[in-house]
Amino acid sequence: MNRLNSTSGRLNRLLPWFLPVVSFLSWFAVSESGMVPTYLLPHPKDVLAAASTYIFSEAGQGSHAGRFFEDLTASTIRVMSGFGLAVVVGIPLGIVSGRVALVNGMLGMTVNALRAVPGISWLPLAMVWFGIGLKTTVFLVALAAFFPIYLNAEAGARQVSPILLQAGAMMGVNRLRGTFAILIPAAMPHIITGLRLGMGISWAYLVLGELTGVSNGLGAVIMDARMLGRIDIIVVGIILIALIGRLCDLGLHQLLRLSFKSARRMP
Amino acid sequence: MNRLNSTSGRLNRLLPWFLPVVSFLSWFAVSESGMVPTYLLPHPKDVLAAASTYIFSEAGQGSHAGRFFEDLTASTIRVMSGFGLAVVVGIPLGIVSGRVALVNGMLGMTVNALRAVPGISWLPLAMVWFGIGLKTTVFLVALAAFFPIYLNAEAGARQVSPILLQAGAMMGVNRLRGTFAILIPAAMPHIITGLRLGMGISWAYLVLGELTGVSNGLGAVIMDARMLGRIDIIVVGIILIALIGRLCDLGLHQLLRLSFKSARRMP
Amino acid sequence: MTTRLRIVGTGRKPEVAPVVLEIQRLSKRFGTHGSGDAGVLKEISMKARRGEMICILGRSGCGKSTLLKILAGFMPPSSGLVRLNGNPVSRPGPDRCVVFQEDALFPWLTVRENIAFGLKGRKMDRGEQQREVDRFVSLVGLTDYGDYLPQEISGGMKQRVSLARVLILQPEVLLMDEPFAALDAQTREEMQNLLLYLWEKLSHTVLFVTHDVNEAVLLADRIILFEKEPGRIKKDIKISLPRPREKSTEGYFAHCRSITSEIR
Amino acid sequence: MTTRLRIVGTGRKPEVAPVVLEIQRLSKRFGTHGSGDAGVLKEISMKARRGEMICILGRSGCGKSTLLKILAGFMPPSSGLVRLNGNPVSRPGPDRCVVFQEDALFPWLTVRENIAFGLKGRKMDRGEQQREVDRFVSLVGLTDYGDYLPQEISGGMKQRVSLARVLILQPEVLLMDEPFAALDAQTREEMQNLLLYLWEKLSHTVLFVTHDVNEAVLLADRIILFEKEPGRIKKDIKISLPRPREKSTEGYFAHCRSITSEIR
Amino acid sequence: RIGTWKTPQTIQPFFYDRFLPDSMKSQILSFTNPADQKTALLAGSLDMCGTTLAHAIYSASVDQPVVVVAALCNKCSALVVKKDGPIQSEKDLRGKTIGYVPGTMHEILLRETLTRNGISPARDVKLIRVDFFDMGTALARGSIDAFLSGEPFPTLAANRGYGRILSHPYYPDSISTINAGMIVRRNTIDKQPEKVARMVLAHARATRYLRDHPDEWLDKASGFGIRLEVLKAAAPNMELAWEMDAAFVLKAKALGSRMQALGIIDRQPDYDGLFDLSYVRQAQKRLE
Ligand SMILES: Nc1ncnc2c1ncn2[C@@H]1O[C@H](COP(=O)(O)OP(=O)(O)OP(=O)(O)O)[C@@H](O)[C@H]1O
Ligand SMILES: Nc1ncnc2c1ncn2[C@@H]1O[C@H](COP(=O)(O)OP(=O)(O)OP(=O)(O)O)[C@@H](O)[C@H]1O
Ligand SMILES: [Mg+2]
Ligand SMILES: [Mg+2]
Repeated sequence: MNRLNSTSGRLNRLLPWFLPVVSFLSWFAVSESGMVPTYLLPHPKDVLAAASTYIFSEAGQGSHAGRFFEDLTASTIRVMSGFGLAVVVGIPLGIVSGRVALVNGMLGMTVNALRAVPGISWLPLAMVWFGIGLKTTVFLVALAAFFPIYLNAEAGARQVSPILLQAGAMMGVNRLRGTFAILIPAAMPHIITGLRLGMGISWAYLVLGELTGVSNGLGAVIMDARMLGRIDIIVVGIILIALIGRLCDLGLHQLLRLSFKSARRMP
Repeated sequence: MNRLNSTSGRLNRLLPWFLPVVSFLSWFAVSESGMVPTYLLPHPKDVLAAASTYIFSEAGQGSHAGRFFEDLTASTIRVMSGFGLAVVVGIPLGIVSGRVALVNGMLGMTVNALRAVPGISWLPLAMVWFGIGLKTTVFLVALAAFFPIYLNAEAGARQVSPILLQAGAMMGVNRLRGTFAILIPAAMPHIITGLRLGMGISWAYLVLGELTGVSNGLGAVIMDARMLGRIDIIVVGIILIALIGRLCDLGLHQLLRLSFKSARRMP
Repeated sequence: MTTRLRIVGTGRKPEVAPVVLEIQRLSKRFGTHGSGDAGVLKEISMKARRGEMICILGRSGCGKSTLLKILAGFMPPSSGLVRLNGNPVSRPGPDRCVVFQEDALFPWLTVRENIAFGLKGRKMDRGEQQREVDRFVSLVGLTDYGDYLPQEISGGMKQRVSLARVLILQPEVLLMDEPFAALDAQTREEMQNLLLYLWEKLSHTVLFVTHDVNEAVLLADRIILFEKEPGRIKKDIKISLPRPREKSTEGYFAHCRSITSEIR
Repeated sequence: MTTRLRIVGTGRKPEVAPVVLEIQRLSKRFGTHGSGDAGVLKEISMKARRGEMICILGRSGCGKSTLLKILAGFMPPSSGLVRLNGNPVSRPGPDRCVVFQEDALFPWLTVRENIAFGLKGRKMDRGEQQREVDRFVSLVGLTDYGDYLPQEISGGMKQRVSLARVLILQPEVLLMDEPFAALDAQTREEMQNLLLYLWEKLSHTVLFVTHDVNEAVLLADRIILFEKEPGRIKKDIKISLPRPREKSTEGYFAHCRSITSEIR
Repeated sequence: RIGTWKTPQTIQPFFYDRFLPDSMKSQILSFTNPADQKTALLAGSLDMCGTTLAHAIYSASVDQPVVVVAALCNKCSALVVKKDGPIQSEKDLRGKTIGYVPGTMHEILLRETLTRNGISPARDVKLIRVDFFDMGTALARGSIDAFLSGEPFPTLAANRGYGRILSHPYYPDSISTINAGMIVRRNTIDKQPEKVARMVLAHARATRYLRDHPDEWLDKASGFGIRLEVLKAAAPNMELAWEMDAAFVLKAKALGSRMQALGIIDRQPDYDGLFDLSYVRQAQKRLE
């Protein structure tokens, strides 16, 4: 039941690529065999062509040509703003909820009810509140990321062993320092899970945020492609967002490990 | 920093209603003042009327009249199937990933990449794989719920103190029993968080699952209302799904507390 | 790594030192599991004067740790009052430091960082803090282990870290819950000497829970015997052996024997 | 709740009992923190015969817990081999049970459930299991605390639960890491008697880590003294006092004194 | 199994059951997006479904085996501006912000309108993408000055009091009023031509019936959730259809060329393969 030793570092390096490679190969095989027509499942080489047009062509040569870097920048800004907002609101609220029954009593029911509401239902209201454009996008992304961040921070703060807080208190640590020096580090495993989930869902909700009122962005491209039934572009979108999502996930993890001893030193 | 004692049980019972009541009152006030036209933010009494038509009227008396219970049943079946699938796949995979570096190496990257992919991008592919109807809906719901369940189970299993597993092993507990009697109970706080997030997001993704090819269900009603610009129905949908989501959340929590000592006895 | 401290026998503090800690008819009952009306602690009253070293002896489960936790301010008593310098105690504070019976080190901090933790908030420049930490790391014999994490050191080492991180704060009242239980004879003796040395120097008030009668007689000005079910004070024994105490003297043995027979 | 057991002096086991546990040139080094080439354990070799009671004495941090963990199969040695009945040990198993130095109770199980945990997998009907659990709960003096959770009982009670949940399994080899450190003198004596009683009856092999020389002399057939840095066997002392042993005999004192001077 | 939108102008499939032979039963599935329907059709989940002609042309241009066998509706587009806003004619759109959905019929009509009025879609106005369903809110809130979309949204905007229908962008010399059609898979035509014929016939009959009974049409449509008065106001701009002729195909070709100019398609599809008029003709014969 112990984690296996990483004796064979080589194998470990290759392992993560096993599933992607197998999926790609079977996709390729299915496409080559002609079992599934390309308009249902595009051929990898078509998707590759679409991707290279989207990423590398001169802008203006086709509907999506060369838009990638502009889209990426725009979307990244939106995702990061939304995610950042969710972090700034979600972590403090979650931690306070986890420790103060009063706050939890007040917020808990409402937050846990709203969690279930589909993001798209907020769109009409968000437009009324924020107009169309960046603010609505950021709001929708932040709303989606808020819930996992909040709920994990809350659970994490609730689990913290009272003896650690007592040890801090007897050493004269005030609430503020106690929060940063004890509560957050001790809740770190939960907090990290929440942040990682939040980051993932921020990208996933980008589509919703870019449905209305913005003209560029990866989410907008996916929705355009959907409108047109361009499955090849949708697959390009899936692959690109998966790659970007993975990079953000790694980056976030690294950043947390750099910034917090507890993220570095706990399993 | 300690949780407050629930000395005043009365206050604690009322506390959760504070935010909803305040929001409702300000909504009412804004609507009454006429600052915002009703086609942007419907008046509470219109929403109430729409809700009562939707829930209580005889079927067939209007667009949505009396459809609620049928929709609720249909949607609940879909959500529960999707959520159940996500649980059945996500928890074992997550736990194994958290304990076996080999599995984590193999799954981790792929799962963490796919987390970021917008649910709607899967729709065209899901339709090709599963056709339209229940299977696609369940797939989309399950996919959304899978990630928080998996990631929290994985983090939970990874955090489990090795000494508890060692204690089990020396008492002759085999892997299977060790998993059920030690690993899962010890990872319970994380697992609960994951299940609660997964349940919430199952409802939130219902809209996506009912976007296409099904004619009943709460998600379908919300999408219809959106298509018709019926903000009042959308608000009814928000409120109903929030209520249902909260009930499911409570139910899930109670069920877990009934089924697992560790859910009952740990904070 | 061995640290041997000679105890210089300074003049004894006068008997009339002011009362620092006063416990008035303190009872504690836990809500769960109807443990009867008895409760865990019943009507404990006692006083500790400035600079007194008080050892508490009592059977497993008689409420010694509970008493210390109440004194520290971690839990409220069911009834009764604790006063520190005349003021009622309600919250934990750095004037009453605890060496816990359980492992209460911060698992994400190294040995050095754990020991430095309480100093961080103090007005003290970094260099001085570092020197202070170095001094205490070496006093508890862990110089080579400064960069280890708690899960990488042995049980006895952990207890020494717990001790150091509290001693470094020089609190007015020290509450120690079996701090030397996991130490071998030699290390234990070193730690006892360290405690006595610092106590002579800083003359803080010490409440020391132990199961070792010899240790109690070696350290204490007074030994308080606890009774079980309900937990209450059975006997309050004054130990007026001169300091520094030698373990081989007849007076020492006599005390040990009488107390041992007392707790049978 | 007191449990007093009379030890009936059965005939001593013959010296030629077969070897159960064999440790061959076992070394352990931890990867992190260049603790030098020395490592934690260096070339430990020893044998334990069936039914032998071996006590291990050694300074804090000399590797006693590490040795027990390797014997239990929780971690692999860096080099060397452990054999149980001739077969190399690689995984934990119910033939070698450990009473941990740290708190290793399942926090979500009550005292009774913790004690019953290891029996669950066994072929034994529920009623018999219940009786067995009742018996051990009362043997460790926790009858009134059967429904308490670990966080609701005292440190000493936790150690008694740890002891009971292992003794109930009647393992071939018992590895005990300072099991009585947090107990008061009286409870400790009761537990020692309990251990000896069960040992006489079941004649399992016991490796017992302690810091208390008196305890070691009272219990052990052999006492193994550990040296520190690197951890290795300094001395292997045979205690051939007759059983049941009395703490007041001259032979007992002589052994205690000689060992105490040995570990200075 | 037939796919369609739940909108008044695409309602005919809901009436097929009345006009199909007893041996066939229809099951109607609703969608919000032509691409989804087409994907479901191609994946074999549907036998026939509605589509916009723009989407049909796009699909054919990338060699997807779909065939338009009947028209579904015509007209249905409208250009809406703010009720009390300054825009009195298309020419006033210069410099304004206009909402559109990329890749739809309405985008093409919008661009046609702007160009015909001497306004460059790229330089003289700001086009921003807004989901169909959000256009009303965006207009009401002042986030956009105008939008061009399909019924019932224009009438809804007018009915609610914040919008005004400026014009209907139909130009008889090019795209004109064509809007949507019914498509089937090519291999359905190859393997089950009688089934297609029966479905087209039912479609034609349903269309004729609804044209003759507008009350029943609007009544059913109001069951989708739109108020009857809105529907009545919108009815003149919604034309249920089934007939296709050579002129229809010409208009579609005009649409195709606009689409290519915009870069939505890379090449022209094979219009003769895309439009199969034979079923419409068969139905016409049967109905005479
Ligand atoms: N949270 C709690 N809930 C219920 N009972 C508790 C709780 N904490 C402690 N107790 C009870 O209080 C009693 C005294 O516990 P305490 O830890 O103070 O004993 P102790 O004197 O320190 O014993 P030891 O020497 O074994 O450490 C025990 O019977 C225990 O069961
Ligand atoms: N995971 C680990 N990583 C690095 N070093 C470790 C680890 N575990 C133990 N050690 C080191 O091994 C040495 C022996 O530890 P061990 O716990 O075996 O001591 P011990 O003899 O049981 O001491 P005590 O009597 O204090 O319990 C210590 O120096 C400790 O720092
Ligand atoms: Mg205690
Ligand atoms: Mg140890």
